[in-house]
Amino acid sequence: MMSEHILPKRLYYTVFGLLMLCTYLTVQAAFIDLGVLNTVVALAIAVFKATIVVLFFMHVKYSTRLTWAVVLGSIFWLGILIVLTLSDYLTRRWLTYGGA
Amino acid sequence: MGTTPLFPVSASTMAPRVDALYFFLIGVTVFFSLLIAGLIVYYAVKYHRRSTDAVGERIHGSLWLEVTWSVVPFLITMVIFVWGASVYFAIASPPAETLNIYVVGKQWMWKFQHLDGQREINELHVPVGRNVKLITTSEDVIHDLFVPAFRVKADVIPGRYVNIWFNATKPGRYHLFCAEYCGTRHSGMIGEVVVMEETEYQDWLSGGGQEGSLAAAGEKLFADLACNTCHRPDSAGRGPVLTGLFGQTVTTQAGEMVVVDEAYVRESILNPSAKVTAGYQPIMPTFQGLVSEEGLLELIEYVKSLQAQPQAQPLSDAR
Amino acid sequence: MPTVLLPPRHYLNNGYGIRSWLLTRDHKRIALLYLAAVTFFFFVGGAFAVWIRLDLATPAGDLVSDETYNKLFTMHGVMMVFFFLIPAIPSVLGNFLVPIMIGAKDLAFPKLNLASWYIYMLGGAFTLYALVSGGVDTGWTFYTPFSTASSTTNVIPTALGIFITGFSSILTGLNFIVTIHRMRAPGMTWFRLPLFIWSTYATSLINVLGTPVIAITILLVAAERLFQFGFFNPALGGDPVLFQHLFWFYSHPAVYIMVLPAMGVVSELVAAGCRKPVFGYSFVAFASLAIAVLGFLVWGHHMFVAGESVYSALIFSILSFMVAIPSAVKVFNWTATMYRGAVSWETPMLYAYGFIGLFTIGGLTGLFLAAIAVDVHVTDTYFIVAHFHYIMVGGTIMAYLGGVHYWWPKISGRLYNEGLAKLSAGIIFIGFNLTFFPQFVLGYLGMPRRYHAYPEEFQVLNVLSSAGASILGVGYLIPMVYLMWSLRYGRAAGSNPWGAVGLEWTTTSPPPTENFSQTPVVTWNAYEYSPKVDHVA
Amino acid sequence: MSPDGAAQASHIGEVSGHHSGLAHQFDSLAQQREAATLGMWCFLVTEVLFFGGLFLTYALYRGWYSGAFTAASRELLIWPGTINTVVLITSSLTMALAVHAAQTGDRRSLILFLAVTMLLGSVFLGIKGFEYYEGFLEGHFPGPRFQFEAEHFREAQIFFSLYYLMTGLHAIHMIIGLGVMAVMVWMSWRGTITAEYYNPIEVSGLYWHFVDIVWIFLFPLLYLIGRHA
Ligand code: HEA
Ligand code: HEA
Ligand code: HEC
Ligand code: CUA
Ligand SMILES: [Cu+2]
Repeated sequence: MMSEHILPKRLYYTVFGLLMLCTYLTVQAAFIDLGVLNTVVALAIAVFKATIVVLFFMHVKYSTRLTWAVVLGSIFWLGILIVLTLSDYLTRRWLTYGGA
Repeated sequence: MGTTPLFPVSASTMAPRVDALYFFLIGVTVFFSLLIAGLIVYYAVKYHRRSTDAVGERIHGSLWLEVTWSVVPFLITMVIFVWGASVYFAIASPPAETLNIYVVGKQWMWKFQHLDGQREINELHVPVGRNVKLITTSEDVIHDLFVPAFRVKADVIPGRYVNIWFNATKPGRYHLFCAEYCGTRHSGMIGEVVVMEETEYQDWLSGGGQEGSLAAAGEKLFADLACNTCHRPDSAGRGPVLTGLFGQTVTTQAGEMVVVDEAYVRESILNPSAKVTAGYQPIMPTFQGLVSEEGLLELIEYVKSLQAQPQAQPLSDAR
Repeated sequence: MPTVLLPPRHYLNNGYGIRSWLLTRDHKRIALLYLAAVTFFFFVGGAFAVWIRLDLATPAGDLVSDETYNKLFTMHGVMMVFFFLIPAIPSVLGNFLVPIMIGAKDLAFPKLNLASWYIYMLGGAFTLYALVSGGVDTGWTFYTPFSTASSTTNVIPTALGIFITGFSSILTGLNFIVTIHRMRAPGMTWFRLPLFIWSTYATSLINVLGTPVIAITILLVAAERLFQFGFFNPALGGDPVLFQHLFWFYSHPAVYIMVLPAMGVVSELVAAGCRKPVFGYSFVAFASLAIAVLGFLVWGHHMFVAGESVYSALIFSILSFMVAIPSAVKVFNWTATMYRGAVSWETPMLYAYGFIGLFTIGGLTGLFLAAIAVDVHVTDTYFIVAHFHYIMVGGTIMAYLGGVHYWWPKISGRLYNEGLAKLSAGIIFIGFNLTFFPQFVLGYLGMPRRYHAYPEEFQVLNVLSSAGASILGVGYLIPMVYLMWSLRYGRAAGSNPWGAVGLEWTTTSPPPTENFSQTPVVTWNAYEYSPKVDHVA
Repeated sequence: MSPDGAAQASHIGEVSGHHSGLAHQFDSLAQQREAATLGMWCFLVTEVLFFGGLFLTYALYRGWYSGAFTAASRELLIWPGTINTVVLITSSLTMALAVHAAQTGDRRSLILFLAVTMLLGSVFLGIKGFEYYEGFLEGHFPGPRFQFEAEHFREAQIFFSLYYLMTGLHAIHMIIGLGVMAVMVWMSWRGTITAEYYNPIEVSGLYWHFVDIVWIFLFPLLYLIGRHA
């Protein structure tokens, strides 16, 4: 049963603290030159932030399997869109129809 | 002509290969369509409901049947896939030695430029039995060059060079269509491909060509646009020496290796700062809007012709 | 049969005024609102089709100017796809049947359901406005940079209309998903659901997952057209092929939105027509889901010659073959269902036969297109046109008409004229094949699509096609007449005229507003006809 | 069974403790809450794919024109972006607390937290408006008035096209969110919201958090990547 039991406020404050910390880190990291890693770090932090928001603020951690399925499904389909499209762009340099 | 053909003439080395797969597919289609239709009619008659309250037998299914009619079609499709893919590869990869012809599509006409100068519109003359490569681009929207008799087709995309290659096997006149919808006169953007015997073709070549070769036109443009102020044969210019450049790999300031092909030269002219060659300042101005698509093709052909050894025969690709 | 009468109380006589319809939250009345709208758009689209065919009767295309012609096929495609075929079966039959089939009082969100209809009508209004105020000439595919930089016609209003309508199908899909998950009657387990519910569920998944992408794509096109935001126009640094990826990410799955509900209808028709459980129920059920998922992985097969990477072309090609398999499984299972059935020759069954045969041909010609080398030759020719009309007209519309005839007694409570129905079914079948079979030949000959004029040697085949279209048109007009007629003069049908099973046949025809006097408790599987003991063939 | 299925259908009466919030098509509040929550999640799926199209476009051009995109993103002021991130995350906290208050039936703090959430949301929009204004003066808005160093002109224009479209759509979602919150305040005020029936708050909370998540990604992608000298 989704969101039946009520989460302690403490939990919310902890998550909030983490989010703030991450925000601070990501801004700091942006000014250090890590090469490609800058992008990786920024996105990794963003993904982490998103995850804890979904799990705790949006109560998914305590929700039905169906809710989990919906959440993961949306991520999976986003993956399809991006991966299959890039599968075209990233392999163009090898052989493109009309190329060579 | 008053006759009504039901099958297209096959006039290229690729046509028979495509047709063969086509016939195989027709076989599969006829077989399964007749199978399904036959069964439907047979059952409909045999088991026709006789009394109003009759009910069918309670049959729920059969695993092995399900497996069979999943696996068999799957295997058939895999045959089709491999076959189709292999022929597609052949269509998509032009042979090394080709006779190159430049094509510019615009709403709503086809412009062809032959290496030694002839220009034609909506009509394309090619020799029989030679590998011909059309290097196409578009001035405005996406077009698509389609020659049914050759079974080849490719979208002609603005800002890109798309190659279409074929080897004509039969002299004659064949339809040339624009197959990608491109606006009002899309259906008027048609022409003819004229396939000629080698000898006739040579006569035809020598017929026109007053303007001099494409490379020559490019050389003239190269001077008019003052490219030569920076790009000189000797390394005294502020720009890199272009001689022998085409086909080489150059390193950009970003450190990536890029092959100098048509697309690269085009970009270097229209958008020089995109890939700045290592060891040079990004001082080359953009020529966006100053050079027409034809002009670009001439410049490209000129850059191609600047081979270290001048006796590189003009009729063959730099690679 | 003894003269039955309509029940004293049902959803149709529960209020008569115009407000009782325009403000209704009853899914059955909303279904009828959709029926009216969808039929209207079909005839508009059909009128364009007739116009196209008349123009193509002569090589020079003497009837209209090329400019007009381009607007004709664009409007034809837009109307038929976005305003007729996508909503047709889910919004009309789905809306009417889903709650009844699962034993619910209504959809989960009745207000949202009504809202969807208004959104749909608003979208339609925009598109009709674009139509009367000059039309649009981009083709239903809106390829860039033509649509953003070159066309001078009403691209924005049309696109906006499609954008708005998209929300209607999103909300309808969402409504169905939630309803099927949460509103099933006690005992109605997933594997007791009628197959129509399974396919509607699969369709709804596509609606929810695909439609948002076409929405954002339309916004990008509008932004580029209005503010020169350079997303797709090479002159501005954009990439036209990116548009094609985004467009087909939705529009290929959309073709399964257009066929999956039809498959669901056919499953119902075959079961009732043979008084027999559908052969391989669970395989047919899962095939629907498989199609919905795999359908999202093949869009690149529309771009084989558009300058995409050869390697991704290979990926998209092989996946296109994969998605054909579940369809094959369904066809075989329907055919096997007829084995040892009590097979009826009534109109709905005739349409079901028509669907299976024509869908098979249409689908198999899809394999020609998935086979890349052949597609290079036939893409953007009439072969494509023939392929998709075989599936969408020969397949989906056949199933739709079959479904309308099958459930008409439930919807209206009355019986139509069987003789006329059989006649028109025959006319439609003949007219259809005459219209579209020649187009396969034309396509391989190399006649490009979207051509207003064509070389003489193609004329004979085109004339055949045009002749077929006029027969087809007549075939479509006849049902309009006798169905309307039956509303007033048809005999009362009784709750179960076909002797079929399924919850919808346990309630009165027409059903009461709350569908069932009491929430049914389901204790049997779908299609349990014969009392005989099970034995597996 | 016989062709007439009715024979087999045994019946049960309505089981529904009647509550003002219970709609006729549902049998129980539990069923209604599950339906509404599932509905909102499905809606959020569509939102993910809606923004997904934009993120794809962004990824592609970032890869192609990384130089120009870096240069262009440096043009954005970093402090408003950062402050806005903090503001929005805080509003997510207050939203979560509002749901908590609703669950515990604490009407006063419910209304309070909703109000604070709306306040923070408006602050976010205010700052965004200021950024737009700045950008407009700097000639960042694509089109005839666009200004950028010649070297990256075209590509930078694409960056800003994406910037305005992405943040603009996000802002529109914020505005819709504020509207929803206003309704929630009203409902709580009227006392429709109770410890048994707090689903509207919960569901609109999901939406609010989602809009927050979108920004969590927009911030690094538009402001941060390529910030380092
Ligand atoms: C309802 C609509 C619908 C459906 C269901 C399909 C189904 C399929 N389509 Fe079609 N298609 C369209 C509508 C549809 N299509 C439209 C509108 C276009 C053109 C868009 C435009 O450009 O305007 C198009 C275009 C199109 C293309 C692009 C052509 C081009 O533009 O170059 C391709 C390429 O692969 C394709 C393939 C397929 C395949 C493989 C299937 C498969 O799903 C078919 C599966 C079915 C079967 C295979 C038949 C049943 C099987 C058997 C009887 C058993 C035997 C089976 C085997 C041996 C495998 N379609
Ligand atoms: C659901 C989808 C659907 C349906 C049902 C149809 C139905 C028909 N289509 Fe459709 N067609 C498309 C979808 C559909 N089409 C799409 C997507 C395209 C591509 C567009 C593009 O390229 O952008 C297309 C393109 C297309 C072309 C190619 C145009 C071109 O490329 O140049 C042709 C040509 O023959 C054609 C013909 C027909 C015919 C004869 C019918 C017949 O089945 C129609 C039968 C119906 C009627 C005849 C109506 C009956 C009523 C009357 C006749 C009465 C007269 C009217 C009034 C009283 C108002 N269609
Ligand atoms: C103001 C001087 C200048 C002019 C005028 C100029 N170029 Fe350049 N060009 C350069 C410089 C400097 C480079 C190397 C840096 C770069 O790649 O941008 C270059 C690079 C090139 C390259 C890529 C060569 C390589 O090694 O990567 C080509 C091709 C080229 N120019 C062609 C032309 C053509 C054609 C014209 C005339 C239409 C032209 N240039 C006009 C200065 C110039
Ligand atoms: Cu050019 Cu069609
Ligand atoms: Cu497709």
